[in-house]
Amino acid sequence: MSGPGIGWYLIVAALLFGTGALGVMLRRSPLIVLLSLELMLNAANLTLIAFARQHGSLDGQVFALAVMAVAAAEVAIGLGLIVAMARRGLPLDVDQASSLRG
Amino acid sequence: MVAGAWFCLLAPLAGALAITLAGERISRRQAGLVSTLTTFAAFGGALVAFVAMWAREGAEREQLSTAYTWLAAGDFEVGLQILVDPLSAVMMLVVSGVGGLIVWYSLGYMAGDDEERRYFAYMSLFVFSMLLLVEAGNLLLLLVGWGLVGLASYLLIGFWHHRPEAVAAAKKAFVMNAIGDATFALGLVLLVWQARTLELPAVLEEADGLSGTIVTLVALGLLGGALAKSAQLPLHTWLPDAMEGPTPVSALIHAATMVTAGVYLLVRAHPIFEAAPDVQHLAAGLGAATLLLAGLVALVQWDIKRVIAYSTMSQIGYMFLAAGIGAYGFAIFHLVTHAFFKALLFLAAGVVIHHLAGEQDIRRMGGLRAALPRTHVAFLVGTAALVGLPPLAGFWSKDAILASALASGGALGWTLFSAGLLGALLTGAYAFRLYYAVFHGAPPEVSPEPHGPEAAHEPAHGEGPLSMLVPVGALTVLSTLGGLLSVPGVWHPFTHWVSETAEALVEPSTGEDYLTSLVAVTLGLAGLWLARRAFASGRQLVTSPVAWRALEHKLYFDELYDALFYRPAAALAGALRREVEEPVVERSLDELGAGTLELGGGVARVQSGLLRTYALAVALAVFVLVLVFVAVR
Amino acid sequence: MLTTALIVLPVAGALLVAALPLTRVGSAGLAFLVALLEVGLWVVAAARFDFDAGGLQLGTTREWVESLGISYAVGFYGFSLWLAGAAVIVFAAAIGYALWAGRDRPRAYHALMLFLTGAVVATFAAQDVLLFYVAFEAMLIPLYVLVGVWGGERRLVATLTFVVYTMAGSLLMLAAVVAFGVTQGTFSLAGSGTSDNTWIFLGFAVAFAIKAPLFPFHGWLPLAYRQAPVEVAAVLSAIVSKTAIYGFLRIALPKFPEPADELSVVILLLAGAGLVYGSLLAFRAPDLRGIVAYSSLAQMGLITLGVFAVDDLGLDGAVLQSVNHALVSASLFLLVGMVERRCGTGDLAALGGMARGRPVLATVLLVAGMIALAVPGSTTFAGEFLIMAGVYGQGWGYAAIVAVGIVLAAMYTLRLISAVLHVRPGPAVREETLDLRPGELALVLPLVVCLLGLSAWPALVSQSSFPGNDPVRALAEELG
Amino acid sequence: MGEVLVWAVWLLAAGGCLGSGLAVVSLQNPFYSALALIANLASLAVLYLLLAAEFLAAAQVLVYAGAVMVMFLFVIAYLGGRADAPWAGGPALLRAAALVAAAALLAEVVVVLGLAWGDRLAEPAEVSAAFGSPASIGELFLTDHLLAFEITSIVLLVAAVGGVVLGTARERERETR
Amino acid sequence: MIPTPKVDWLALSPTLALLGASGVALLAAVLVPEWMRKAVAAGTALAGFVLAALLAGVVFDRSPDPQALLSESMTRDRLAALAQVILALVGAAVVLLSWEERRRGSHAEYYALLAAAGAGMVFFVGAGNLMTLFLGLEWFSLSLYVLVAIDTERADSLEAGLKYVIVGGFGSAVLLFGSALVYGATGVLGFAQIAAAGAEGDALLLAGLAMILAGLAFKVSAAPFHMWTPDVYQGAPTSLTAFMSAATKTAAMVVTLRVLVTAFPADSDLWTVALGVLAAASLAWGNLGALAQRDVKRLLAYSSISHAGFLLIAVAAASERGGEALLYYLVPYSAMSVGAFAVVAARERELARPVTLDSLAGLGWERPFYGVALWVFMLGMAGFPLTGGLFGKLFAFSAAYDAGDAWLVLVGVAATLVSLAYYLNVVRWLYMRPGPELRAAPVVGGAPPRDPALAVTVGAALAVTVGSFVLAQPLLDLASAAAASLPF
Repeated sequence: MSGPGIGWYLIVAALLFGTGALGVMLRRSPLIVLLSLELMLNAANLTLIAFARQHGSLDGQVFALAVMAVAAAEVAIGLGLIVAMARRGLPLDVDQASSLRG
Repeated sequence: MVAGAWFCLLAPLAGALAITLAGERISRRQAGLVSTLTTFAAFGGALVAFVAMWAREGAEREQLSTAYTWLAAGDFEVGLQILVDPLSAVMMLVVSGVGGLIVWYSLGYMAGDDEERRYFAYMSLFVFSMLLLVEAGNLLLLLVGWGLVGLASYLLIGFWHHRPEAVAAAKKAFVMNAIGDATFALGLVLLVWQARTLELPAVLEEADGLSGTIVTLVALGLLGGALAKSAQLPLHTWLPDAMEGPTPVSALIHAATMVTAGVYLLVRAHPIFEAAPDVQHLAAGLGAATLLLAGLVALVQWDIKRVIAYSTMSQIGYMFLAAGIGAYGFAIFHLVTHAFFKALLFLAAGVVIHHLAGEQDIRRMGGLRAALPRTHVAFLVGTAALVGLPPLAGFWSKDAILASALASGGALGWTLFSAGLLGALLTGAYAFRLYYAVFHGAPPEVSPEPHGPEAAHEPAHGEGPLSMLVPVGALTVLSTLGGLLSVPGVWHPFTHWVSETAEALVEPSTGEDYLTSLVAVTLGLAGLWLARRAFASGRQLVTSPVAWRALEHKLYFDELYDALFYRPAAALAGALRREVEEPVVERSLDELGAGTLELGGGVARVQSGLLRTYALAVALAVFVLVLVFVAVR
Repeated sequence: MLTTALIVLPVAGALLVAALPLTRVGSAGLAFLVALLEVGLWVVAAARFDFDAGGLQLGTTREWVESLGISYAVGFYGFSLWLAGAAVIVFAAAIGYALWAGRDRPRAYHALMLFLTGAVVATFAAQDVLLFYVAFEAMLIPLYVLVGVWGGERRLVATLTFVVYTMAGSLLMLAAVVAFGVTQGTFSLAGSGTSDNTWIFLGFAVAFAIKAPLFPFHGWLPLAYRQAPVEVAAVLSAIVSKTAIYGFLRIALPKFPEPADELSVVILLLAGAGLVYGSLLAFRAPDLRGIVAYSSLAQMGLITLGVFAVDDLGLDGAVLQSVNHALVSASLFLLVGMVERRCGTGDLAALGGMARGRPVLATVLLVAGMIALAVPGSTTFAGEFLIMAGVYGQGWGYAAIVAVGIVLAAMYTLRLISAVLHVRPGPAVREETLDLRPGELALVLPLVVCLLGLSAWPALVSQSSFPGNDPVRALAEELG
Repeated sequence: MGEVLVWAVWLLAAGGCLGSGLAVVSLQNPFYSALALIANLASLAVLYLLLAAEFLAAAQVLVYAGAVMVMFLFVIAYLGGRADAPWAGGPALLRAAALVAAAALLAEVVVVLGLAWGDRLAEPAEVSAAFGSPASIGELFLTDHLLAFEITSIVLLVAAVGGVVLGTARERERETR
Repeated sequence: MIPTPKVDWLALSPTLALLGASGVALLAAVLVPEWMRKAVAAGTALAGFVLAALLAGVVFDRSPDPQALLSESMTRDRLAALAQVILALVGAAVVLLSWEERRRGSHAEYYALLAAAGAGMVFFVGAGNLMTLFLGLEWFSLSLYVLVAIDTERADSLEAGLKYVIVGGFGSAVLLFGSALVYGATGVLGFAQIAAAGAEGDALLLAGLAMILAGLAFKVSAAPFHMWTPDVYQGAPTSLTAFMSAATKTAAMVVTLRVLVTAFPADSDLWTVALGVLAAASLAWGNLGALAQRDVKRLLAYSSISHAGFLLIAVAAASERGGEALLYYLVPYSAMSVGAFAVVAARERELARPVTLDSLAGLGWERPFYGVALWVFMLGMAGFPLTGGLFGKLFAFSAAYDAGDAWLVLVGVAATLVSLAYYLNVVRWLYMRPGPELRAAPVVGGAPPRDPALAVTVGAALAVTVGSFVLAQPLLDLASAAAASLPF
């Protein structure tokens, strides 16, 4: 294989995963939090694909494909929820969704 | 013989049960009759036993009879058993005989009290308990009787339970006796461990084989019980207060029988005390000390019954002295004569009190010779017997004790002898002070209103009904003649009889006897003279105000015990309650609970409802988990 | 089967009482009837019991959870039969008292009381550690509600304290049960051997110490005994506390001979301290229940002294005294209840002078009180003497403590008697305040008669408590 | 392709990937964030290509960037201004903690990768040209990973139903009333 | 030509039954007229769950030896079958419980999604590789996300849904990343293959294991991954809370046990300790947190966190005995949990507002059946005898002690003690509040709303709770047969 070794891909994936996690923990807009979750899933996908290449087995790629579908599903439900909240007139701010507490 | 003894024991119990169970179905008078008859029945049983024993010889006179195993644990067994031997036979006769007379007397004395039934039930219970004490075939059963007489004493002292003084006195008597019971029990525990049995002849035979320390401890334990029961120093303070009870009770329990149980124990368990001579001498010494102390205090008392009570303490001191030097026969002899004349004194005093509607203060008495001529005679006989004037009962028994002290010799013997003689002087003084104050001089100016503990009685009964007079008469006779059972140099049937159970350690010679009598009677008469002179001149016997106050306060024993024991215990209990129970034991859980709840509140606050913190927690936890996993590898 | 019947009868009765829509008197009466039947059943059991033979009798064993070695194993030894006997009698009296007092919500109340009866009997009959734990805990379920619903003003605090305290012990015991069962491979008491694990022993010992309670684990006691309905307090102090003694006798001592030996000094010291401490506090307690409650603490200390004397006299004495205390404490609590019902208070300062004109109350209270203070000749005296003699073997000091306890017992009991009966009538005692009614007498009298009967023949219990009347050997060989 | 070219493409893609990722997280406006995510997905597709996953790269662009992100943008547009939440907020401590946690997690994963660098990640396996082709993936989906394939479809179905239920519930309420 | 793989339809049948029910119910939402829509959907779902339970029973009966299917995509064994039975019965109970639940529309969708979630769980417990694991997890999670938020007219429901989606997604991402790392370390996905790959001790594998553990711990609500639990349980429809507390926990616990034992046996010394610590943390956090609660659902949520701790104690033993204990305990736990939430639901429907402790006041006397039932459930959760809760704890503690984790026994004991404070507090509110407070409780008065389905649920839960105590051995036999299918 030419170009950078698998390790480099993995580093990128790790950075992406970290960035996504940061977004979830930092941002207040549920939309951006959802986007950050997508980042995390994609980081995992990159890892899977990189390892698939490393081991020369396609299992990782298949797994990644399935994850894409799952990610799409999560987005669908997340967005549905956000829309429902918006219709219900609830603030789109995760910090304000804290009436359940204690 | 054994059947008589069993009958003697159970008859009063049956009486007590019958009265209790019958309740209001029988009249008060019937209750009294039941009690009297059963007590005399017991006396009959005792007589049967005595006569049967008389017919036997030597070892045959001692018999142990077991009904059933009362208590058993492992290989340790205690039977419900009685020991019939010369000593217990004498005691049975005295207890049931004197008891019967006094219960009979009560019929008249208590007439009109609205709780007569209860009174007679208690009296019967007492007679049963006392008989159990003297007949017990093992030491544990003896302790049972010991405790039950204490119970009966408590009940009867506190008979007039609406009076705070009576209740307090009853409690005091019970607690003091409980202390004695406890040391008694401790002594028995030691015996159980050493001898594995408490059966009377057997355990006493083992006494010699025990180590010195053990036997001393056992003896101390028993002595503790005896001191408490017989109101000897230092456990004597309850007896004067016990006079709160009805007078026949004082006569029966606190003069004739129960309080002398300590002497009985000393004699009964004499092998143990002989194996621990120090303890035996201690008993003699304490007896001597008590007889002096009580004699002194009696000089200043105003209450007719209290004077007699102190004289009782003093006389029991003589008995302890006797038992302590090994003159067992004379100890028991004095016990018996004392039972006669002291019961007589109390009953006579009862007549006086009855007559005066409950008055007990001798300052409000006087000149009763005219109003109560027969009682006067009886009282005089009793007093003279108490002082030990010949030929009355007390003369023979007391002088025999003093002679024994003289005969035992040594520093101890001489000390005891001197103390006894001094006691004789004191006895003469206080006894005749009382006699003069009550029967001589001018009658009090005002006719007394009913008051005092026995205020229930209507005034001016005169000498009371026949049921009161006959027992007094009988006791007068006994007090006069009772001493003739042992005349020095002539015959000693009584001491001989007792010595089959308890061989005396000292035997005074006839010369010692007569010498002692001479001195003692002289001193007694000197006391009489002192009392008469003081009475005639209207002065008191004790003139020093300091001494007067000290004696009036009974030498401050009550105050001392209060400060030494009761108040510290009460303070300790209060302190435990305030400092340990409430703050530590009860609240520790509260604090722990509050702390936990606070923690729970903290946990709930962390659960802030902020979604981002939830993610943060997950992230941090993952970080730690991975870190640990990779690092531990 | 008889043992199982003894357990099942009250439980079935409980279900019946709860299910049948009877009137107030009807359900209480039914419960009382069941309790009496239970007494009868116990008499049958006692009649069938061969006191001379050794070993477990009237036993039933069924596998329950085979893979862990848990079985439903019940049966009686002499001592447990006596304890169970005391239990059924006291329960009958307590349920009778509740019938007399007319508790609210009678169906629930009596169902719980009957359930408690079954649990207690099961505890005394249990021959499997786990079954023992089950029964031991099952007692708490009704007790929690009984105190919490029908108790006095501060019942909520009282019941929570009680349950948390006892559960703290029980859960330690659960840990110990687990450890014991796992290491032994079976939970059966008959099938398991002995263990020398001190920690497991401690788990059991602490649980029993709390249940008894022993000083200083008695934090729940003052509140619970004061706030519980009086007959529940009676049951608590009379019977429930004895399950701890059964635990000591059946599990802690025989199964852990070495740890018990090593730690006996600690337990003896605590028991002795409790005896004195309880007596002193009883002496200063301001109310009737306080006196009885703390005297219970003292008595449990005394009984524990007897148990840990590990000696023929001490063990027999402990069993005898357990039975005695059960009857005494129940009588006293019921009498206290009767006084409280009349006067509306148990405050000593407000009482007094009840003896005059109320001879039955006076007599019964006096007799019960005298037996409580172990007047010589009473069965309690016999028990105390045996314990005193037994514990002397562990050191003379313990015997001396028992002696001190005897004196203190006289002090506080006389205080109680005088405060109720003697001197002037207190502010809460009116002229028309009644004497004991025949119904009440019928509840207390059987207890007192039992006590008097035992006083006439304490050997009945003391010599038949352990197989062959040889407690130490039985502990080592048959129970171990 | 030459080594240098591959490196250059890689650097470009990796840089784009990380840069757009940061943009997703840091941009104020969700709309721009979503656009940044599309860029991110595209650069990831390039990386997939470099890893011999042609089919996945294609799927990434078509399915993900194409379909999913359109949905995203549609919702954002639907919500309009209401989608604007404050950038971040809450206690400063919380923000700092988030940064620290993310950094720590990142560093940790990097370290773990570093530990594995020497042996496992040294030499990737030799693969044939068919590796990552639609055919090979498809075969797997019909044999070994048949279940996964089916489940993926079910998951998507559930999500569809869920989206409908949540997104349209209110209209239905109005109907029932 | 691609060869068609052989499919074991029997092994899949429980899943398919539920999937079918879900589909029918979904169709009902569209095709069946409004008035009978709910009945048809609920009936279908109920039938699906019952059928699934029966089929799982058949699978249990016919699978004495564990079998890996479709290149380790899934496993057919008794462990999965038993878990499926439990899950299906819980589902059936929840269908009954939810019958009278107040909901504006969406009934058919509710039952369809419930069946779908059930299908996902039933599949999940048989997962054989990391991919099916992840997909199964997402399957039921996504269904639950929707179900939590399905009462869109309630803000709480939406808020709970949002939290669940986001935090759940975060957890899934962690699990996925961990799976990727494990895949990287071994190059395989199947559990047995991972174990056989011989990568133990590898940093990648361990990091992956840690992340998988975290993801699963998230699903079982073990501290510190539990924080979503109280909020979601409180906000979700009560019937669904009952389902989550019993079913999600069962599924996640069983899979945790399966993954750890089959895929990472060589690293058991690490994960047992880690699970022990998680168990201890859950016990501490759950019990302490519950002390401060007034809302009963929230209180029960904390109780469920603490039960995650108890169940993890059994898993941490990493022994057949531990497996038995876990599977046994799941039965009474599920029953008590469903039962308790059912009683809460009954009260909620009576009062038409969230149930707090003070609104329980006097319930015990007014509604004796529910009162006694809740009492029993509380006692059971606290581990009192006469309920299976005691044996659950006992078996778990035995397993832990056997495995040398005596400290976990002590932690469990201490936690139980703390838990008494709130369990008994519930009983206290049921029975012991004084008169005035009783009147203050907003009692509607008269007969309670008729709800026979709910009463049946409570009765069944009661029967299981007590029955699992009396008949412990038969149940334990099943559990031990199930545990035997794992390679301990």
